[in-house]
Amino acid sequence: MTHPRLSLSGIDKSFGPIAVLHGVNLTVAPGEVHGLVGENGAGKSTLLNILSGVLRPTAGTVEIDGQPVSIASPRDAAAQGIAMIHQELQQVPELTVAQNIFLGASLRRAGGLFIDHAAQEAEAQRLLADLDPAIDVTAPVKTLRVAQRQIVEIAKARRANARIIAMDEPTSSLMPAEVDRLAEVIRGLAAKGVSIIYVSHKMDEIYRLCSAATVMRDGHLVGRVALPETPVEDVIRLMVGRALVHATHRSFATPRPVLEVRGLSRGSVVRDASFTLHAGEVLGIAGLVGSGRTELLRLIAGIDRAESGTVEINGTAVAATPLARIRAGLGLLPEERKREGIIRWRPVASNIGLSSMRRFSRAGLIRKGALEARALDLMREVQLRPLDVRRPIGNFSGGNQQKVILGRWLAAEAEILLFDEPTRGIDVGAKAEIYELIERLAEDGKAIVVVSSELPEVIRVSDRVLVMCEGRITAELTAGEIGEAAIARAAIPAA
Amino acid sequence: MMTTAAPKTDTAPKPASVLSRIRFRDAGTILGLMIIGAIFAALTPSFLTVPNLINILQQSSINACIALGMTLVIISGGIDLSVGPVAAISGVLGAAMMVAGVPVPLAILGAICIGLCCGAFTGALITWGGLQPFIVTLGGLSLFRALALIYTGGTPIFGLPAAFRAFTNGNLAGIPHPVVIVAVLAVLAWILLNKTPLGEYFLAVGGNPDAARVAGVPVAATKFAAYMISGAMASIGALILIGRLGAAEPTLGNLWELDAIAAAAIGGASLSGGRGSIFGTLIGCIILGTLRNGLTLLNVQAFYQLLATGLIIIVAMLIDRATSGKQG
Amino acid sequence: MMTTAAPKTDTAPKPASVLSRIRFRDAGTILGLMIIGAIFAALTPSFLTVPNLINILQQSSINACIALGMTLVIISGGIDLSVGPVAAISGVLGAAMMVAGVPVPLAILGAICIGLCCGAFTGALITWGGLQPFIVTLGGLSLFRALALIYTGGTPIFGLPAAFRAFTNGNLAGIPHPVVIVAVLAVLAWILLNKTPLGEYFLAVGGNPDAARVAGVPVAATKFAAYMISGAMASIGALILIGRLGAAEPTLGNLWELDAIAAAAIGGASLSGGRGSIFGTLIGCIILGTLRNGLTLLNVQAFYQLLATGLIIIVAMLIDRATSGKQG
Amino acid sequence: QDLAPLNSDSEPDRMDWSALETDFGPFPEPAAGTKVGGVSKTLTNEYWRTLGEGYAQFAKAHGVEFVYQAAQSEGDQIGQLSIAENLISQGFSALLFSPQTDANLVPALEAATAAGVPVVNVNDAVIPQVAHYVGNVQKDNGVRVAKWFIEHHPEGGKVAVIEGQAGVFAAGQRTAGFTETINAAGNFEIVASVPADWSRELAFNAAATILQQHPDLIGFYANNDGMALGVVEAVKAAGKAEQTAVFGTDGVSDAYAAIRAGDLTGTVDSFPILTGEVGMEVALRLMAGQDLPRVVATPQALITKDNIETFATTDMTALRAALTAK
Ligand SMILES: Nc1ncnc2c1ncn2[C@@H]1O[C@H](COP(=O)(O)OP(=O)(O)OP(=O)(O)O)[C@@H](O)[C@H]1O
Ligand SMILES: Nc1ncnc2c1ncn2[C@@H]1O[C@H](COP(=O)(O)OP(=O)(O)OP(=O)(O)O)[C@@H](O)[C@H]1O
Ligand SMILES: [Mg+2]
Ligand SMILES: [Mg+2]
Repeated sequence: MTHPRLSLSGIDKSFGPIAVLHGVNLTVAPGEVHGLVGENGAGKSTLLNILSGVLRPTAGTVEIDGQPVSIASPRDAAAQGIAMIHQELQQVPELTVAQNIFLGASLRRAGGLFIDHAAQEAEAQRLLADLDPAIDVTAPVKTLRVAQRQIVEIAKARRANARIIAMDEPTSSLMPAEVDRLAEVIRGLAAKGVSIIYVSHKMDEIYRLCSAATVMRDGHLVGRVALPETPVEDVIRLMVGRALVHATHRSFATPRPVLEVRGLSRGSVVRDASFTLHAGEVLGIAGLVGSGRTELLRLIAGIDRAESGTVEINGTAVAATPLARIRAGLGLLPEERKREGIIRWRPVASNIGLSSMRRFSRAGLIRKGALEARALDLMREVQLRPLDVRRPIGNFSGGNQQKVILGRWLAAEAEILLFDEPTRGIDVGAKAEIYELIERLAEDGKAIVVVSSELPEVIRVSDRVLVMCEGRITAELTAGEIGEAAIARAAIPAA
Repeated sequence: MMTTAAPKTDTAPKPASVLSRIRFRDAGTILGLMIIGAIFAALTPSFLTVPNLINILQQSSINACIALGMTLVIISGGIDLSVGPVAAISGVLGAAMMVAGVPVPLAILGAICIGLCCGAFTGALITWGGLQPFIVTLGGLSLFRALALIYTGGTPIFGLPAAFRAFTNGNLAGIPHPVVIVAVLAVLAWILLNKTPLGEYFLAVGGNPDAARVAGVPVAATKFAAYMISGAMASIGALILIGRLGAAEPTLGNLWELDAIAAAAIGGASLSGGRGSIFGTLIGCIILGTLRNGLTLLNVQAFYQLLATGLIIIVAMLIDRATSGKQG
Repeated sequence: MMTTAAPKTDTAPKPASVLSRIRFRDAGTILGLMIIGAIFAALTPSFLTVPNLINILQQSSINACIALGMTLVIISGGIDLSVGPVAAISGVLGAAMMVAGVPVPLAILGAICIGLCCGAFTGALITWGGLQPFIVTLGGLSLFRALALIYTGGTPIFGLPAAFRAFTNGNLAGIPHPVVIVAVLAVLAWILLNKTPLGEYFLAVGGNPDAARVAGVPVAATKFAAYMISGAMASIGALILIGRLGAAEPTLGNLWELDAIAAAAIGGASLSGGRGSIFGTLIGCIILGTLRNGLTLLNVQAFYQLLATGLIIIVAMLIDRATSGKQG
Repeated sequence: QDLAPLNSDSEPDRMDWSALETDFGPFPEPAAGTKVGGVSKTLTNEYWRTLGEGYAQFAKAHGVEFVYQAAQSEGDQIGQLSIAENLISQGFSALLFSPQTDANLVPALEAATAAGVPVVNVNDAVIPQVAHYVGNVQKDNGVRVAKWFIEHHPEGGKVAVIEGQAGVFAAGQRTAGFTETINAAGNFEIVASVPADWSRELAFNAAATILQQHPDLIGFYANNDGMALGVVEAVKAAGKAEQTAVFGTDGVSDAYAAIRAGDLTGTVDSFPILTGEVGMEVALRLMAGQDLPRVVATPQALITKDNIETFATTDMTALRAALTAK
């Protein structure tokens, strides 16, 4: 009688000739919060996409409460009480928050003929109340920032009254306070008997929320661990097949200024931002969601036009276009990689070479061989999985796509790197690699800005930290002053 | 057709921000219409008379009918190049039924069914066949035209029942029936798009098909519905036309697709899907109708009419873009 | 035109996986061509003769010329409906120059410059004006046609220099010059698309314009270049045509855009941008040319030719889709 | 040898169709197995289909194999050229071309000439280099309608022209003929001359607009019958059937029906079946080595209620008699 709520067994999945899941099993009890961890490309999203009907398995069975079920489409999944928060936000930009939350399951009136917009908006407001009441449920989703959009996704999953909710990195762009609120929501759901599968690269969240976790590696199930009994080192060893050594921060900052930002402003989003970045320096920018960090980076990169202010690179003012700024040695790793990072039909090598076509061409022709060789080197360094630079980037997992975009700027030999949430969606193993990489880049004399919503990350990588609040830089913390408390103090707006 | 403005402004219980955004969006199109209208009014006194304005509405009504269906297809992320030939085949077969003595209402239904079937054919190839809408409907453009030509042998069908003709040429309080019919259809389309789940599905499927699929929206059925509606609208357009002309030609509807797409685009529909407005499309149709009417009134020579048409399409888009600000 | 197959297979230092994918993709189109060819060969003995095959290539060459430019525009995420009228205006002005005694090479350059200018006009409205390509080039369709008609007063320009005509009607080892010219252009287009930064930019801008911008791709200049190239290709197509006809008519180029788009789509270009193949487009052109040729040889009546054209466009897309697997 | 560019309306080396037999003797029966190809403008227009019937009728009567092909749509210039080229490669003994434009069939004409295949340009657009042309004088079309107005409305008045596709030879010539003649009369005013692209719908709309603006209009001249029938509907809808005369061009069957019904005032019939017969006859006489003049003019007549029964006959002998009787 004690059937698990959900049982996946022997799940295989291939994309054409490429097998990505090999006989994966997963069981979740009613009311359990179950972690699903693994490196980038381990197959977590693929497994959850099978559960939610987005993909169909090549082999394997799904049972709910002991009953075999067939899930051929997202509708089937919804009918079985399965909801999912997707890693890549799945929203319709032109529709309102309320419409997005109720998309595919709208509230009706007039005998089901019409959508009851008023009721949907009221209900959406209620669903968002304990997550982020500031979100305007009648605003088109495209006007929201990433973090808010992610919260909308969470509200959407809650709306469904599901028995099983799969969350694929729901907190990747959330701030700690929001993560706390989400944790409350998850505990509340679990208490009502909802089973939750929770994918995250943030081990602290996994330990905080989950009673057990399934560990995957390269499409295989490598273990199921009880939490919090199993030490985190053991889980990581299962994930990456080796132990991670913890490194401490090293500084390579020099006094040579390379980037001078003076009085940069755009509406109320960024107000009078000024700072200087030096060669070899890693400058962290912390702040709450919506504090304007992304926008500041976009202004510096020339993607959006500043209303006032100047950007000087190596002492000369540079025109406000992405191209001019890139030529001057700047590179931006965008926050939303699917929308602003990847060209999904193009192979990895093309994606890497896109910003340095000049470097890789001679007499007007691209030297494909050189480009691919360089791409292969770079990708070996960041451990792209699978290490195939000729495959379209769209076929890689989210984390691996991030590595490719990183590679783009390495190939372009940018002197100034602007990282917007560089490890968003990147697994612990790769994260450590990226921190090392940042350090190595700094050692090479590159100047680096890291925007991150993960305070430990900011603290780990930065020589100096700027804190933003409501579009202004409210604090500058140098070596000795950097700490969670100090950052939080400057990040929270004065009442 | 102007009547459709009403629902947009008074029934929408939407918040100020969204509402003002929509109004603002359509304002650009209306401004374009007003500028064109003002120019013609200044150039020829006969332009700004009630009979002529009714004339413009009447002459825009068929394009409006087609453009309404086209707008839904475009919003859902597709395009329908086959509307003209679909109109031709349903018009021809509808006329043949009437001439053969089928009661008029039945023949009308029959014609609309044929439009639905054509839409179902292209729709099925696009949704379940997974082909690109542009190319499928381009194929349909030849295919349906050929069927209409083969069926009639190339000759028009004359002798439509007087009752049918009297209806399409009739008036309701001075407003020609075609205008009334299209106004009713526009209100229905507006309700469909803005108030019903299907309308939301159109927007979702056109705006982000992946997200729509993941949310459980029946993507295939939604697109399919858009092409069916477009087919039905094409046949209604054909019925209006054959009623007015008294003959059904297998060549009717030539280039209708371009006019309808132009109207939708002038009215703010994005050809990449997800955006579009019924009201804007109607204004777009009236702009095109006004243009043709004004140029005829001014007796502009053929070559210069062509020139003016090209220029004004572009200028209308520029005005629209300048006023609406955001990306095209 | 077949010669362009060579670079694809032997110069590409690409890895097995990508190459096989591309080959696989084009294989569907080639299969479609072979099926059509086999059917005609079985039905009429005169089809599979060397003169007739050369005839097909010759007849496909102008469409291929236009379709090459169109493919680049489509890959970069746009569409160019104005190719026919651009061809008309550059053909007419080129002819006028020749007739006025401008040396032939200079007149050819002049005509190509006019094509470039037209492309620059639509390109600028699309990139810097931020308008939708479909509607801008639809406006251009009327505009450029009107200019060609106004310039000529509607009458063709006769009396092209004999040297020019002799060149376009000449042969190289039995292959008509137009075929040779288009083959050379196809090789250039292939190199441009697959070997140069601009080609990479076309693919990037069409695949994801936002990402391309962030990556520092000159998005506007890239799109602009695509329309310029399309304009230039249209004028080359026009030059080939007027050389063959011995006259430049302001109405030339009618409906060229549809054939070119159909060829590109049959050849695997995605009308949503980011994907397309030069080789595939050439095969697409040959399929359309073969179709016309075979149906004429079989003495199929015009209406049934139209029917066959519509059907075969759809069937070619279905075959292509069945063999290439992935979404259209 | 290089021929001077042909102007079919003014070429001095011409004869009337009716003189063929008297000048060149009885028709020489062609050899068995003679194959003639016809390339039409479009089959979507009754005029061109009927012309083809004329060809076929004459060919059949004399045991000639005949193939009639057409472009898929009007305006498909390259498509028509391909068709013509494909026919040449199939080895026809003679070809009858009705080109889309003045130039689009030039390469086919050259190829045929090089292969020694006689080509006859039948009607409408005129290939300047062509050695033989059969057809009517396009300009005369408009002239005849203008003369009707001058005769029936000596007091003058407002008239309007509905033109065909901009840039098409026949449309321009017909309009010019009408405009020049009626302007010469002095007391008429052409209040509108606008294009409707051969479309019944556009003609309807244009006529409605013009009537709105000029309620005292006394007549329309449309460049073809399809457009004229659209105009008729607009005139009826405006309640001006009594006051406003409507003329078309071509003489298709629907136009005859409309004239009989009193809806259409008249049409300029250019007798497509007869034209087809004459075209085929000229081609076959050329094959027989006869040295015909460059232009063989075919008849046309303004058909109104008064003379309709004379010309409404499918019996070609009767029609020939009626036309030569004049
Ligand atoms: N459409 C596809 N075609 C081919 N391979 C694919 C496709 N989609 C995903 N893959 C491969 O499947 C594997 C698993 O990807 P998945 O997205 O499930 O990983 P993940 O565990 O969610 O990683 P991440 O933590 O980076 O999100 C990866 O190696 C990826 O390259
Ligand atoms: N498309 C938009 N339309 C309107 N306002 C926007 C838009 N994008 C961002 N904003 C506003 O800009 C401000 C700063 O947003 P930004 O994304 O730069 O912040 P952030 O600190 O990077 O937050 P996040 O963690 O969400 O990336 C926010 O207050 C937001 O309201
Ligand atoms: Mg994932
Ligand atoms: Mg951000």
